[in-house]
Amino acid sequence: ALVSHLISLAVLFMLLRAQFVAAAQVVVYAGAVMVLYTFVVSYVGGADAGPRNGDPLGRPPGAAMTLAAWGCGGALVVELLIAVLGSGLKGISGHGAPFSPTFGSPASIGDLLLTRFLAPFEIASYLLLVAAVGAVVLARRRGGVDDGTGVPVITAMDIFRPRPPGTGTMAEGVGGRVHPIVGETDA
Amino acid sequence: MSIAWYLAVSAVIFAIGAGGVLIRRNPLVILLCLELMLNAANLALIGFSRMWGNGDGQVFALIVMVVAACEVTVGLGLIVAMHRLKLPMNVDEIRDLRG
Amino acid sequence: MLSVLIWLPLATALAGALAGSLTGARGRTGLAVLVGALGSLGLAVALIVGYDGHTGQLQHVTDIVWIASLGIHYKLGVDGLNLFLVGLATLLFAVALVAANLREWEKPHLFYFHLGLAESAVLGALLAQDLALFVAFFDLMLIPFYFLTGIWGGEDRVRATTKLVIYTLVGSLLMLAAAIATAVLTAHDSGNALSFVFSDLRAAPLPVGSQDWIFLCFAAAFLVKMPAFPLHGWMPDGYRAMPIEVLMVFSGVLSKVGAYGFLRIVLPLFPGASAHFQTVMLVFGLASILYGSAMAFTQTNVRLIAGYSSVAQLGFITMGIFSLTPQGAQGALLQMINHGLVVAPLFFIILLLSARAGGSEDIREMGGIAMRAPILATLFLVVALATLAIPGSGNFAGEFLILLGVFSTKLVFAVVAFAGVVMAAVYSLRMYIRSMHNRTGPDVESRELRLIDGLVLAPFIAVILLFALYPQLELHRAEKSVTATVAGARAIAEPGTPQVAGGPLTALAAFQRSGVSIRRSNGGWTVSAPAAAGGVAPGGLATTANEVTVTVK
Amino acid sequence: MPLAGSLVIGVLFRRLPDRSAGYLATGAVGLSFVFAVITLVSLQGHGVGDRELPSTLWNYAVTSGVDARLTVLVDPLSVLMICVVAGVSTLIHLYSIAYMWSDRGYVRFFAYLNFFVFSMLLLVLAGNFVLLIVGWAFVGAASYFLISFWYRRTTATRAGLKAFVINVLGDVGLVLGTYFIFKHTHTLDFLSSFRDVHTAFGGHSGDLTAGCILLLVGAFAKSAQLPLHTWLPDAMEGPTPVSALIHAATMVTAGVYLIARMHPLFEAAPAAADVGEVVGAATLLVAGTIGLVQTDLKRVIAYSTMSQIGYMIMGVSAGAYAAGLFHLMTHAFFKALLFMAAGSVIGAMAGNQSLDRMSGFRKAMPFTFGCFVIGGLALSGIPPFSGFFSKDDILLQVGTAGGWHWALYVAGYVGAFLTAIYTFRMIFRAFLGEPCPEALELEQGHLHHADVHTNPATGEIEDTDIGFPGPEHHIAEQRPLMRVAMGTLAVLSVIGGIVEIPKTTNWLDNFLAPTFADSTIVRNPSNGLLAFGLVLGAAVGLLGIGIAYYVWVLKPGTAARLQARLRPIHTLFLNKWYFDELIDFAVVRPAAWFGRFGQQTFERLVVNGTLVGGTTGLVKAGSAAVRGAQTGFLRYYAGLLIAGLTALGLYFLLQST
Amino acid sequence: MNYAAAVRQAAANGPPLKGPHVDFAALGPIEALLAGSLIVLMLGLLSSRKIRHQAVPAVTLLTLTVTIGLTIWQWHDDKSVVAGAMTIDGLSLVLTLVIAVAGVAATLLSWRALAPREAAHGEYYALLLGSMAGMLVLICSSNLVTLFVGLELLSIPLYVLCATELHRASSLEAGLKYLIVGSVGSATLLYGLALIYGATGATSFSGIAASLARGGASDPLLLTGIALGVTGLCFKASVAPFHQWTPDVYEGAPTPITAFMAVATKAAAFGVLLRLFDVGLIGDHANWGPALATLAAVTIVVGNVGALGQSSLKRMLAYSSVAQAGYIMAGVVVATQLGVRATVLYLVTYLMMNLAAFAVIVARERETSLGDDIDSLAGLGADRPVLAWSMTIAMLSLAGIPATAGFIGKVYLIQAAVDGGYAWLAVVIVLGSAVSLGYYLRVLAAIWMRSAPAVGTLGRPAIAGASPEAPVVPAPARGRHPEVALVAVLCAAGSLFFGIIPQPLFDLVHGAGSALTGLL
Repeated sequence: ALVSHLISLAVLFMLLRAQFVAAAQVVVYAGAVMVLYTFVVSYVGGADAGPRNGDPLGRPPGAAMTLAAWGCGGALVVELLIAVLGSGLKGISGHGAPFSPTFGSPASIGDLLLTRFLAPFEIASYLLLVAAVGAVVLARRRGGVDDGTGVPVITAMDIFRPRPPGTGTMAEGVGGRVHPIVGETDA
Repeated sequence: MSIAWYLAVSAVIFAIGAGGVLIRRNPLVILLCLELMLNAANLALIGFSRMWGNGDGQVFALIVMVVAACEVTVGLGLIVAMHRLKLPMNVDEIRDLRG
Repeated sequence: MLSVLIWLPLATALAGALAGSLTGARGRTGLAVLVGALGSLGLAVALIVGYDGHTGQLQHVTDIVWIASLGIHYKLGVDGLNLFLVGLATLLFAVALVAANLREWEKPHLFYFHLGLAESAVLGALLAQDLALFVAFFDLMLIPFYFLTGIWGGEDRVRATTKLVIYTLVGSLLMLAAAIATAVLTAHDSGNALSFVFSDLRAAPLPVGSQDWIFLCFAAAFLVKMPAFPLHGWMPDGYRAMPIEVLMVFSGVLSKVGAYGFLRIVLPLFPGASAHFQTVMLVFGLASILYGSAMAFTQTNVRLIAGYSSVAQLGFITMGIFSLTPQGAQGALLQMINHGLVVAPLFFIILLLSARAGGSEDIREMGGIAMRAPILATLFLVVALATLAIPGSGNFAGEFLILLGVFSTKLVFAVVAFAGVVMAAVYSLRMYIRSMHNRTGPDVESRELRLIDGLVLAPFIAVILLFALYPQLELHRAEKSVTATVAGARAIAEPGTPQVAGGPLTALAAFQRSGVSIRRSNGGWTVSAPAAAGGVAPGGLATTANEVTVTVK
Repeated sequence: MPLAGSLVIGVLFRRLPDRSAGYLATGAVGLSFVFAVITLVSLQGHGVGDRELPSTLWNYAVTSGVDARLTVLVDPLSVLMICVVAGVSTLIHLYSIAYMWSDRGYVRFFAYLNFFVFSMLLLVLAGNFVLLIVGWAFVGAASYFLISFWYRRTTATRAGLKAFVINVLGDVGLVLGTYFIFKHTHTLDFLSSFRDVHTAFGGHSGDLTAGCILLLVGAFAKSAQLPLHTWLPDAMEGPTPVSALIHAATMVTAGVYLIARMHPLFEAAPAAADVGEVVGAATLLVAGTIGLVQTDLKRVIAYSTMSQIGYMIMGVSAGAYAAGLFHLMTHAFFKALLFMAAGSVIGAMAGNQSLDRMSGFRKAMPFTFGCFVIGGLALSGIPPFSGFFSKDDILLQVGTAGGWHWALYVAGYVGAFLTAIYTFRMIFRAFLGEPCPEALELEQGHLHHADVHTNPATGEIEDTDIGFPGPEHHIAEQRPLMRVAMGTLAVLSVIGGIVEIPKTTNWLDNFLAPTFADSTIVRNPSNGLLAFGLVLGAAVGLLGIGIAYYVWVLKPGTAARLQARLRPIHTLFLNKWYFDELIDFAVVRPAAWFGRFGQQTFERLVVNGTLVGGTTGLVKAGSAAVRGAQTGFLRYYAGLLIAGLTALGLYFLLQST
Repeated sequence: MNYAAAVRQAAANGPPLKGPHVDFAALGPIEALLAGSLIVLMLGLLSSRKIRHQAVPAVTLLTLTVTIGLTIWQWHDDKSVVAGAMTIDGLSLVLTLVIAVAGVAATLLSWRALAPREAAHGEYYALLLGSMAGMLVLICSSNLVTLFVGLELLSIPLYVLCATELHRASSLEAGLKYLIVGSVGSATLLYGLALIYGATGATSFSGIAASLARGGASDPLLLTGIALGVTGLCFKASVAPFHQWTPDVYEGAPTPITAFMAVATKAAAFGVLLRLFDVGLIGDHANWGPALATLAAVTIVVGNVGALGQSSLKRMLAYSSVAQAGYIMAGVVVATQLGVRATVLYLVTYLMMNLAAFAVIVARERETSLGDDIDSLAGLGADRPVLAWSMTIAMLSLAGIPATAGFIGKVYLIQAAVDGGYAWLAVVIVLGSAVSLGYYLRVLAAIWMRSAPAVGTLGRPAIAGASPEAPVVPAPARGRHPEVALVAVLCAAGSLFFGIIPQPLFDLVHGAGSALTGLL
């Protein structure tokens, strides 16, 4: 369902003359992110919520919470719609401003990315690196705390080492997968 | 089809995402709902970009995608770590910290 | 000189405590601080002796910019308002330190450090001539008492000290906001650069609307500190828990700083609001008197008797200040000093009593202590009589002036307040009789006070007697400053009434100094004052001024 | 006026070792007396119009329009007072040396006594209101010290407290009265304010009347007039010399002095003067009736004191200044004498004061008996004793005033009648009849000693250490010093009237004339009234004595029959008209209730409950709410975030037009 | 692929792409951090334990020192760099200092901590530096995109760092909560930014301001965008009612990270709040001013009230930081240069006092087995006077007692509030401070007025049954962690020093106010 949602969203993007973004949407989301999800779901065991243990200290949010959530969500929709529809901006009810033929093309986007949005772009690339490192830190299987006894622990470097059979887990997958993206955006 | 329709769709998606975060208990699903919210924002950005006729929104949307990917990565990493500690996959049962 | 006066105790305390903890001779800290306190006392006495009472101006002014960006100055100075309060504070601290040195304390270096810090902060608050500086010292002085009570206090000390600090700091913090508002709004209105210095703030009074809420904030701070009914909730617990030596200075000095704040800050800076809230404040004062007195004569804990009597006494002081007359304010100032002089030895005597009554502080378990301790009894008697303001004591002079001031503005209040005078006689003597007289209590062991105890009490008795014989010592030096302080508020409270009792020349001088006469639009005030001055021969009766004014109007 | 200062200071030395203190103190007071006499003489040296001499020692509190200086005013009035005070004091000091000889608090006693004399002199010499109030309060304090002299006696301390508090009430009246006067005259100085009294109070005579009535409150409290008299009988807890000095001769008459001193004010406020007269008359009647039935020797004398002061107050309020002061002086003599004699009797009874226990001391103590009789006759106004002239002088003046004052005139004679009865009831019961065991013992030459010392009022057992009466306290007329003092006073009581015999000597009148020169009250009593008064006075006095003799000597059972027949009245008198109970009910209990209410209820509920507790409760409730909201449920957090967002969005949407 | 390289590449490619001028000098601090994080990451891969345990933090410190040096080097700079995406000015420089100092402190506190050992040193410190880089980007940002990226760069490493004590469930819980609620916040912010963009057509702050100046300041689209933006940023600044993550995350996260978050995140969040609202949205001040003031008041109440009765020190400080956020908000609300200065000054003082407090907590966590419970401080005054005094000063300063920096900061904030016409907010601030005494004094009472568990050090017999289950306290390991004590002492001394001689602080923040020229 999510994949179809993402793809239809991409179609909307196309309609809005954002070809590159639409493509990226399909590749990144429908491709990479969903694959990642699938892996993790299969690793963790699906949407199984696990057994509930009776917590004496407080009841988990139940129907009231659901109701409140719908209430809030509904109110939010209404507010946003009022904002959108009540806006005095002319452009909003039109079909958009006139645009150059290259609007939304990869070239124009790339141009923007390397000129006006150079800084966010570069920082985003660094962000990916950091996220990768973070994911590795979190998901890595470790031998234990590095307690100073000299017992070797597994570090991020292990990814690049020949690993013993049977240790291939999602952790490496998570860490390893990101690098191609960095390369991709860099190229 | 006027821009307003796109924005309306975006608003609905955003609200669905927000509601989903509130209602679902599985962190994985919550992460997906978060993606939904970001996507809604993306749609709005693209829409506005189209409206104003400048590419700022599109670039913004691209970068949001990166960010979304990063969040998902870290989120999934965290879920894996939780799984390792045999923590329940239910946010309602993770409440040692309170008060 | 004033800086030395302020910081000497803290410096010696710091040095003593550091040296003490480094060398292990922590017990010596007390002596070091005592030396510092005595030094300050000496300086204060020098100040009093050297003070020129013929001008109401600040003397020995130190003025350094402290925080330029905020217009906060490190400005100190003495005038008639704080001169004797400084003397009182230094005396009380010095004596309290002597008293404290008679005992062994846990962690003495810390104890004396806090006492030294307390003295410095109190003196700073008294000498500050900058609103922000005052507020800073005012808040700061509470902190050492938090520790002094919390660490070395009696039963239930932590709860009591927490209550005390929070209760009093609520007011103080409100005052902080109000103080800043005062300076900021004044700067806004006058277009001058931001300044917290009193003289700058006085030069441009605020509009009445802002004065009112600012006044209330200040009043909250000071009334809590005094404490006034019904804001005295912290007092019983705090007094019960505090070590007596600390309580001596706390009750003797800190409560006075609150009353002093009214005189120093509230009346001159917010004359309109002071006049506006005059009745309210008088009601506070009156309620304090009646309630404090009534409580004092039903309590059985000697500390609380003294505590509630302080509530009543400070009620008198409040009333004196808010009579908005020079007499009332003079009396209030004198009474602050007297009350400090009385309540501190009273607490020390309580210490001695409790030592003789098997550690109990309940008058029901005392009795007959005078039997083998005639000197103690005599000293206690002097203190008790001074407490009830027997005519002839300095306290009486204060009360007389206070009530005279109140009488001349709000007659009914004065009449009712006299009930407090009668009740004071009841509770003071009740405490004296139940402890010293009557049949000997079961655990009472009557013995005379030691020489060293006598040394603690002697300075107080000496000064009490001095003020009993010659209150003019204080009144003369304070007159000019006090008159100037109340002039503004008085002119607003009773437009058209000249300073009857002050005599035309005093009144005129005060008005000219405060610049109020120009602002009063009450039909020819500015005309009337010079007329009065011109029309009356030197030493002429004030009635003449009255007539002159009336005719001009 | 160099002497005035030394007078005040001269009596200040205190605290001397051993028994020498008594002599020293007496010497000091004696010296004061000498100075007083010298002052008197030197005053005579001044011209008649020049006999008001203020002198200022130093500025006490001169500030902001208040001009309180330490000013001493020497004029005939004050000189008369210092002579009386210092003179009587000297004698009583002498008496005390003997009386207090064995008491453990001997030195303290004389210190207090000296302090009292100092205060009294300060009071009468004061040249302005402040100093007057100071002296006023000091004598009150000294009185308290001395009443509570045996401080381990709970009854004594209670009586002392009562006396002091009522005195403070008087002080308050005095201060308030001063305020009223100061409000218009703007001076605290006597002479200046008297000078201005007519001009300053232009349209505010109400203030003047209020001020004077408040001054009267002060006078009533000090002089034990209704309704502030209840302390005086209780004050008899003090040693007998104290009763003689303070509660008979000097301090209690300060009210009379005050009114005389303030006469320009009272004359300007006739309503206040009327109040004084009426209260004086009421007091003399009420006190007389109470005195009839009391059984405590000293209390009977105390009520008689009240009654006599009632005369004086009535007199001076009516403008009979010289007469009032004359009575003041003679009263000082004979009442001090009576107290000393009573002390002597009580000594013989080893501290017991009950008339029921005494009888037949005539033989055992003839000297005392003689003194007592002289005093009694003077008190009853029997010619030619001093009391006769002074009392009649007052009544004559009152009678001359005419109008409703006639009622007071009659009351005065009724009072005189009562006086004679209760005085001689006392004498007859104590001295005549069968000698009681103590009297018999004394006749055999040795003094009765109590085996176990008790508090005569409550019967509590006491030791003889400090704070209780000494072991062999009372030396019944055996010491020469006592006899000297009593003898001198007896002589004075007899001949005291000489200074002012109608139509013969007007020494006192003339002497005081400069002080009262500004008085507007001029009365020329008719000779007829004078003669009538003298005769009537003597007659009622003798009649009273006769009745007393009949009731208590001739037909000893009569008293009991009368008691039975007039039960309600007797009960009323015995319970002192229920004044104590009234005050207790109207003042003490409400105050105590208020205090208890404050302590037990208000403090807990409002101060701690509502103010502190309410605030902390609110904060704590808030804390609980905040922490309760912190459920730990992640979805709540997100939910609140979204909810907050929604609310914020709503706010901003409302902001938009 | 590191940032610098990319930049250089972009610069080299110059003409055909018409790349913008990049002022590398001005970006020095950020570059230093990025480079440092890479070096640290690489160093961490080495197998030598010594290098990993000692060199990595050392290099981190070196990096931070360089950052601070570069910051100071550029002092008084005021320029817009990288095509207007970032602004280097007085505000950003001061906050850079704050963040860098917080980083130094966090590094020192982490030196021997458990978290970096679990997470591997290289990664841990790299993430720390990365997060700081994000903060720097955030406070320098001058367009919406940079803002968002900076925010994410700040957040994502922190999500991870919170969870670095991987064997402790509460650490993971903290991470998860922070991640999810934070992502909701980010998404909200993003949507808000999208709406703002939509309403104004510009992503740069100056463009937005210009658009507002042309009109449309009360367009619902814009206002809704602002509402969403406020929500997102207030979430980061832990302003109520968006504060709820704060106590849980602070408590669950490793203490050094908590310290870092408390100080640095707050600085960054307020930096960007100042930028966005006082620069970009200044034209709409009339609309958002009262709203933010209300939020500030609510925050003060909620924070102070919530902190009462907490037994976990970290949790207490978390609530306290919520309350402090409310105070600081007053400086943003008034939208004056004075307000900016007051905000920044308070952040500086907040840095000192909070770090001192957290340093003491770290020390006690290692010395006792009581963790961050308030009992761990009992008897500290007798056992460890240095730590005790540091904590005392920190608490007094947080409470705003005179002679401490906190007092000065509060005075300045109140002044700004009154000056800006928000006198009532000033009153709320002081009332909040009064309530705050309730919990700060409790700490002081524990330090000075209670005896250490099982050891009667006050001379009074320990009350029997006071702490029945008090564990045996390990012998105080004095000198085992001098760096922690150093942080505590330095920060406390700073609090005291600047409380008495505050003028240097005012000079420091002067430029921050002047930088925002659009304000009064």
